[in-house]
Amino acid sequence: MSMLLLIEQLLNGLQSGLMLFLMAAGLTLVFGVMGLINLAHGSLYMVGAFACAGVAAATGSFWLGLAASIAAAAAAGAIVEVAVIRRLYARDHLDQVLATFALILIISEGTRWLYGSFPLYLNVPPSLSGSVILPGGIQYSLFRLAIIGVGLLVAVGLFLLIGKTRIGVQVRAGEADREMIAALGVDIGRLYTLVFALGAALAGMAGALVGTIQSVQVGMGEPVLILAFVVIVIGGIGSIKGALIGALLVGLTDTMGRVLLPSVFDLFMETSAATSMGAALASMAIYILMALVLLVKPGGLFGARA
Amino acid sequence: EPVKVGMITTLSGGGASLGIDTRDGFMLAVEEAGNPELEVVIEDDQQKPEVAVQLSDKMIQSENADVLTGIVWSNLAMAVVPGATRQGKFYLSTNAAPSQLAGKGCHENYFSVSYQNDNLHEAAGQYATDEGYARTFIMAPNYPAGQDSLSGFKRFYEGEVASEVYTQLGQTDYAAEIAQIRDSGADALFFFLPGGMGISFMKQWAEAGIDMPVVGPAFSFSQDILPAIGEAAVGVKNTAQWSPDLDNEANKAFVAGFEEKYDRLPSLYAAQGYDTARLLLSAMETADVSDSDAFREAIRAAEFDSVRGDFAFGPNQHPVQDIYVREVISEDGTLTNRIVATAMEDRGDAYAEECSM
Amino acid sequence: MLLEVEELRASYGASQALFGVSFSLREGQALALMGRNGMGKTTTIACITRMMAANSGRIAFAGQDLSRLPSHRAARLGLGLVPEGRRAFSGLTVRENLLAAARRGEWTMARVCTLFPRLAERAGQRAETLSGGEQQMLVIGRALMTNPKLLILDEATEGLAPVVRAEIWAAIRELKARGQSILVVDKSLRELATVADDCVVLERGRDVWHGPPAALSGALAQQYLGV
Amino acid sequence: MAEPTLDIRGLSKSFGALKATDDVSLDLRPGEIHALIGPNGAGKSTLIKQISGEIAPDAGEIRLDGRRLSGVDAAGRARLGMARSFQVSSVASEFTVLQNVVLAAQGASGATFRFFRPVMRDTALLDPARDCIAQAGLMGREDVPAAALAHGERRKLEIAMALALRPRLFLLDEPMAGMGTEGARALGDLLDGLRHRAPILLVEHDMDAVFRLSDRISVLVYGRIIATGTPGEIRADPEVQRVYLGEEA
Amino acid sequence: MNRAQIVNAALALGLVGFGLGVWAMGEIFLVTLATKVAILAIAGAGLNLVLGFGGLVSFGHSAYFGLGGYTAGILAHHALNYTPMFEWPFLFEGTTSMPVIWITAMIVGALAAAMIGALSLRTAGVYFIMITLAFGQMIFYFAISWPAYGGEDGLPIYVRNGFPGLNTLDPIQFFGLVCAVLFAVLALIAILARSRFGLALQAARQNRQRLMAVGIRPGGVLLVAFVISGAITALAGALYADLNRFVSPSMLSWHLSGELLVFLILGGTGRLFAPLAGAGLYIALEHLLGGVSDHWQLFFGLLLLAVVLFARGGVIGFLAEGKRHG
Ligand SMILES: Nc1ncnc2c1ncn2[C@@H]1O[C@H](COP(=O)(O)OP(=O)(O)OP(=O)(O)O)[C@@H](O)[C@H]1O
Ligand SMILES: Nc1ncnc2c1ncn2[C@@H]1O[C@H](COP(=O)(O)OP(=O)(O)OP(=O)(O)O)[C@@H](O)[C@H]1O
Ligand SMILES: CC(C)C[C@H](N)C(=O)O
Ligand SMILES: [Mg+2]
Ligand SMILES: [Mg+2]
Repeated sequence: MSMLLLIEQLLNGLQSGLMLFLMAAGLTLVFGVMGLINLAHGSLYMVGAFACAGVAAATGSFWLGLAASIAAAAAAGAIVEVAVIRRLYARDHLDQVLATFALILIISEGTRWLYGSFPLYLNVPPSLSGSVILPGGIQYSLFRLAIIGVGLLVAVGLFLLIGKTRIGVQVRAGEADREMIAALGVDIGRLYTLVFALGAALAGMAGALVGTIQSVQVGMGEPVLILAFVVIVIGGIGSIKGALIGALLVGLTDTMGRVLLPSVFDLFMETSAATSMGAALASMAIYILMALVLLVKPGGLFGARA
Repeated sequence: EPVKVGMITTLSGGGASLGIDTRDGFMLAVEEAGNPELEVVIEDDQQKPEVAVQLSDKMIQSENADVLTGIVWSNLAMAVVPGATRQGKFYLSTNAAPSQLAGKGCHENYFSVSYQNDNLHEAAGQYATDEGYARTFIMAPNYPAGQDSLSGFKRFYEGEVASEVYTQLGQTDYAAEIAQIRDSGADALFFFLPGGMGISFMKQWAEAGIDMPVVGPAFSFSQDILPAIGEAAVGVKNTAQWSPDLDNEANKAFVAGFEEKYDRLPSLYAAQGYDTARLLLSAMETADVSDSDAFREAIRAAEFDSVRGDFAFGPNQHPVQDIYVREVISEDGTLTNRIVATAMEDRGDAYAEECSM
Repeated sequence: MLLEVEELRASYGASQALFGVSFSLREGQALALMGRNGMGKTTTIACITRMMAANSGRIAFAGQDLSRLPSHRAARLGLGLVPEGRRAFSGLTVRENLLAAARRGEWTMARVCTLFPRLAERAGQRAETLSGGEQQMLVIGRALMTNPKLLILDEATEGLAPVVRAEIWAAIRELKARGQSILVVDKSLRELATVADDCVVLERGRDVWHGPPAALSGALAQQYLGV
Repeated sequence: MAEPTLDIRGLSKSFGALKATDDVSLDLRPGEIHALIGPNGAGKSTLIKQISGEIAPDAGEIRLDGRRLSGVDAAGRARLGMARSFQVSSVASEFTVLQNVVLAAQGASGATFRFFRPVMRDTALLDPARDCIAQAGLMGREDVPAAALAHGERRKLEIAMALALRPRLFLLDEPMAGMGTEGARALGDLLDGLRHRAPILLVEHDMDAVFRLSDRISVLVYGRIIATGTPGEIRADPEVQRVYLGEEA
Repeated sequence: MNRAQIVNAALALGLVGFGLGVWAMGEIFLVTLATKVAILAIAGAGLNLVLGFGGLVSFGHSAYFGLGGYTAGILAHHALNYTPMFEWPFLFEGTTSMPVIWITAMIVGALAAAMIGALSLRTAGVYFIMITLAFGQMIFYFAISWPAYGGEDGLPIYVRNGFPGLNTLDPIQFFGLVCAVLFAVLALIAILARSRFGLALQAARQNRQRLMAVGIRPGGVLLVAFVISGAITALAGALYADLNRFVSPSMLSWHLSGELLVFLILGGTGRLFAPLAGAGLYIALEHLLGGVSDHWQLFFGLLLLAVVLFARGGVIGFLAEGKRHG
């Protein structure tokens, strides 16, 4: 493999990692910081993608669509939090699993009712379409570069919000002892609604961005949800830095595994078998990575607690 | 005596659009015929093999269905068909036609009305040879149908395979593969990525701006997903045994009827569903379902006007038919397919010899 | 009256813990809530801070009826709680624990740190790794950061070294002297006598005795507290 | 002098830059109550945790009846006869009082992998468990779930569980905290009699109890032992008065 | 009998009575459906041992279910196709005998659980959930891409395996057999839960530190429970393979692990009969709603949501306690 191709693949891994980060960041906020297992996070991602597709189709503007995706997902998040999630903080994690599983069914089937079963589409906005030539002569998609940028910005923003601001501190205090922080006069209920909506907005934005490169369809959220869980567990639950590092690790492992493993097997096997063996192992790669990380560091790379 | 049909197809989840088209095509023919003797029960298999098996039990045990049909996916068909045919039921495939059921596992009560799974890939291989592509990059998901597709392509492709890549089933980001294709120095690309995978790939492919001819089986360019791929699909060649512009009376009536009833263009799956229903109706004209042998003969005779023109069954009860090359075009803003060439004529399949029927 | 509690009844599921508790507390007063283990002191406090819903009875604070308010609203009226069992926010540093509770007023982080210099030393350490006594200082500081009208201390000196306990009692006395209203639960009669203006003794979920600490000695103390 | 039951030599443990235990040597002899006092954060609980095996020391050694304990985990040490109570009550909160104590008795019996006989009908466990509950002053509360106990009662449950372990020695981390004067006194009486069954290492801030019960007292400050002696000696030690006792001396 | 016991008895009788009733009415498909409920309840019971009693949320129990299924599928495949499975050290041609298949499946499940458990138990809480998921996914992807036994297409068993003295092809006989296994498994778990081992297991859920301090290593207790759990779930997998006469990687997918969890929560985690109540309700709703509307999943979701929000402690908790509790 040429050096140039290798670098391009590394960029691809980086980009897919940052895309995962957008999803994982919201999840780690809700899961790690608020202590809630939200399986419906993938549905909020889907809501964002559909809102973007719907508005972009109606207005012809991708940017309006993107704004709509953030607004719609945040609104959906806030509604879900007030109507359902709020009653679950004090409950067992398992009740949260069941309730948010129910939400997946409701949101997915509701979306299908509204939009039908056929996939929708989004086009890359003209200002970001096509590729640029990077230093060293690598040709790379502008839109994917933009995703890398957005991902990094969100990472910094969240890190500051949660780690450095008083709101962030109060939210984390709420995770440790919700009853106590309320007894100190903090309206933890409203705060949680806001954080939940923020997490949802990030998921919605991720959905719109990913929907633009891929496709917008019911059920698109579930595979990403599992990957996002993998990411935050590798990074250590509740840690924004962990989510970022975890996302990059997963993105790179997945991309490089797919690219490199078949050629590795090719060295000592017949080509056809090697490619399918390599591909098989590549699909296991991120789970092997996760298992290894947890065996060495049972609380994830940057986990505060187990 | 009335005939009861149990249709098991995918109506929910990510693959729902295929099942919905299958059902709608089938039901269009049923309604056009208005035959009160034909009763249809439809159930959703959720694209899960175990659900499909349970539904087939239900169709057979509770509904007393005579004929089963509708399954889209090969793995579901493998779970259902052998059991159903052994219990003396007929199975008419509207889509999935895995090689096992065409070769050693063929059965007198099993008919594929669509194709044998490899056919479209073989035709793509043949077309690539005809076009003189010297080095083709070939790619499919890593599962049995994917592996079959690449071997099907290679069976009729005489050029060199630049590289053979298996992707993950359900994968949606193809940046890494696209980089490999760009780097491979191939002069053409063949890929089989059904459903959402194909949409994602084609959009990313168009963004990458690589100038390379693309061939594939019709699955990724069928009417149900063309709008989602968008303009990126225009110009792509794909192989199929049917196309909306096929010039015969039955097809014209079908396309017009479908558009009128459902307000959208029919896809390949709709056409296959329609043909299956019409085949069944034609058999009902000449035989009674309670006489299995006569009914089987009536189906085998295939006395109906297929939307693909000529239609006949080979020895293993899979079609012998022409396979065309279609090109995706944009017609007044609507994307659709148009036939540009015939890749293979009267093609049967590679497994018929293994069938001992 | 700053705080008025009338005929408070409360239960945990099917088992009733309070069977009618009444008392009141004036602005600037220090009131001690006393009783043996399990008599309902903590439960009474939980009802006042609205962490637990009473079955019946009336709680008024600063002229407002608390019985419908959510816990954070009650707290904002000026209740500052040092809960039983400490309950520092684990995962947060000492500084963050204080910051989380902060509300405008004369108690600031700096002032809390002059009261408890140990907290300044440990400012960046996570609360769950503090020693027991350090945690206790932290949660008293945390309650003060809300600048409460009424400071509620539930066993605030449990597990403290004698010197520190003396310091904390000194601090409580100082707060009292400046007019801070205090509701305090503690086991040490001797120390309570130095701050409390009045005592209320609970027995099996009822208030059975009211009076000044000096009067609670000898046979009475033996009867109610076992000392 | 009798061979010490517990013998600690040169124990050290740091958390980052903080020396929580700094070259501590200490022993516990049969029949005695040895109190460990010191300011908050001096490292008393940290020391207990090293003895009980929850955290590993950086250096030094611990011997139980002459046997080195390095490499033995917390469960192993409990089997060897160390019973410990926790500074913050740590019980199985959904279990009843009786179930908690039976669990401890089961731990002492060593046979956990028995799959068929109902444990709550096993008199070999129930009888000693009831006995320990009575000694800890929790009679009549056997069937109350631990979560429904008041704070002080839960402290008593810790004691009952420690008793049920039939230990070689007790490690008690502030057993009287939260117990109330009356309860503390009753517990004191209990411990007083217990010392002859197994010696007690007692961490406690209740000076009345410490001076009343202890045979010896060690004072820990910033991870170091600054004095060991009889209650009279310690009470008179000016340094101990300054850093710990204050006016209580 | 207290209320919980009445509810349990009603559930057991309900299942058997339903099966016999629909059989008498000739509704063979409903017999199959009841059999499915019973099998999923066995799988759920396996999970309940570690989850309800031990507090370990395994999100990878599909691994044992699928391995059990594949054990049945592979053994039968070789026997039916007359292709020996291995010839060394002795010739083994596979088998179609259920008892042999069950024992093999349980051994396979137990071994897998021993390995996965030993590694996973080093983590706790949410990390445990995810590491069990990771192992489940690894096996899933392995099954998909390993062509020998069908890969993604799965492996058909053309004729249901046999049980001495029974005609397993007869739906009601198979149903009876499955019910017998289910009640045997539930009885076993009830006995385990009351034993010394059960006490330690339940203590491990509540407070591992305390268990250590009384001299019992939680790791060993939990691992043994995990192994028993894996064996039970694998047994269910073998039965499921025979029910469908088909195995496929979807038996190994995380969706199945999730469904098992949902059954337990729906039924009432930690209650002996939770898996039966949960699986029964789930399958019944799916079946009934599926017939009403194409968008049945929407209503299904709403119902599930109502159960979590208003019937705390699951269905059994709701029935047995007769009211909401805080
Ligand atoms: N969470 C609970 N569930 C059920 N019962 C409880 C709960 N908490 C306390 N109780 C019961 O309520 C009664 C009063 O308990 P409370 O904690 O108010 O007592 P207390 O006076 O604060 O005792 P202590 O001095 O031990 O702290 C006790 O009998 C106790 O067993
Ligand atoms: N895991 C840890 N990481 C960092 N510092 C720790 C950790 N555990 C304890 N410490 C520190 O070590 C010191 C000793 O703590 P320890 O709990 O042993 O005190 P103690 O003597 O028991 O105090 P108290 O009487 O208040 O309970 C304290 O300053 C504490 O903050
Ligand atoms: C729609 C088709 C691509 C389905 C394919 N024949 C399969 O077996 O899965
Ligand atoms: Mg109390
Ligand atoms: Mg301590």
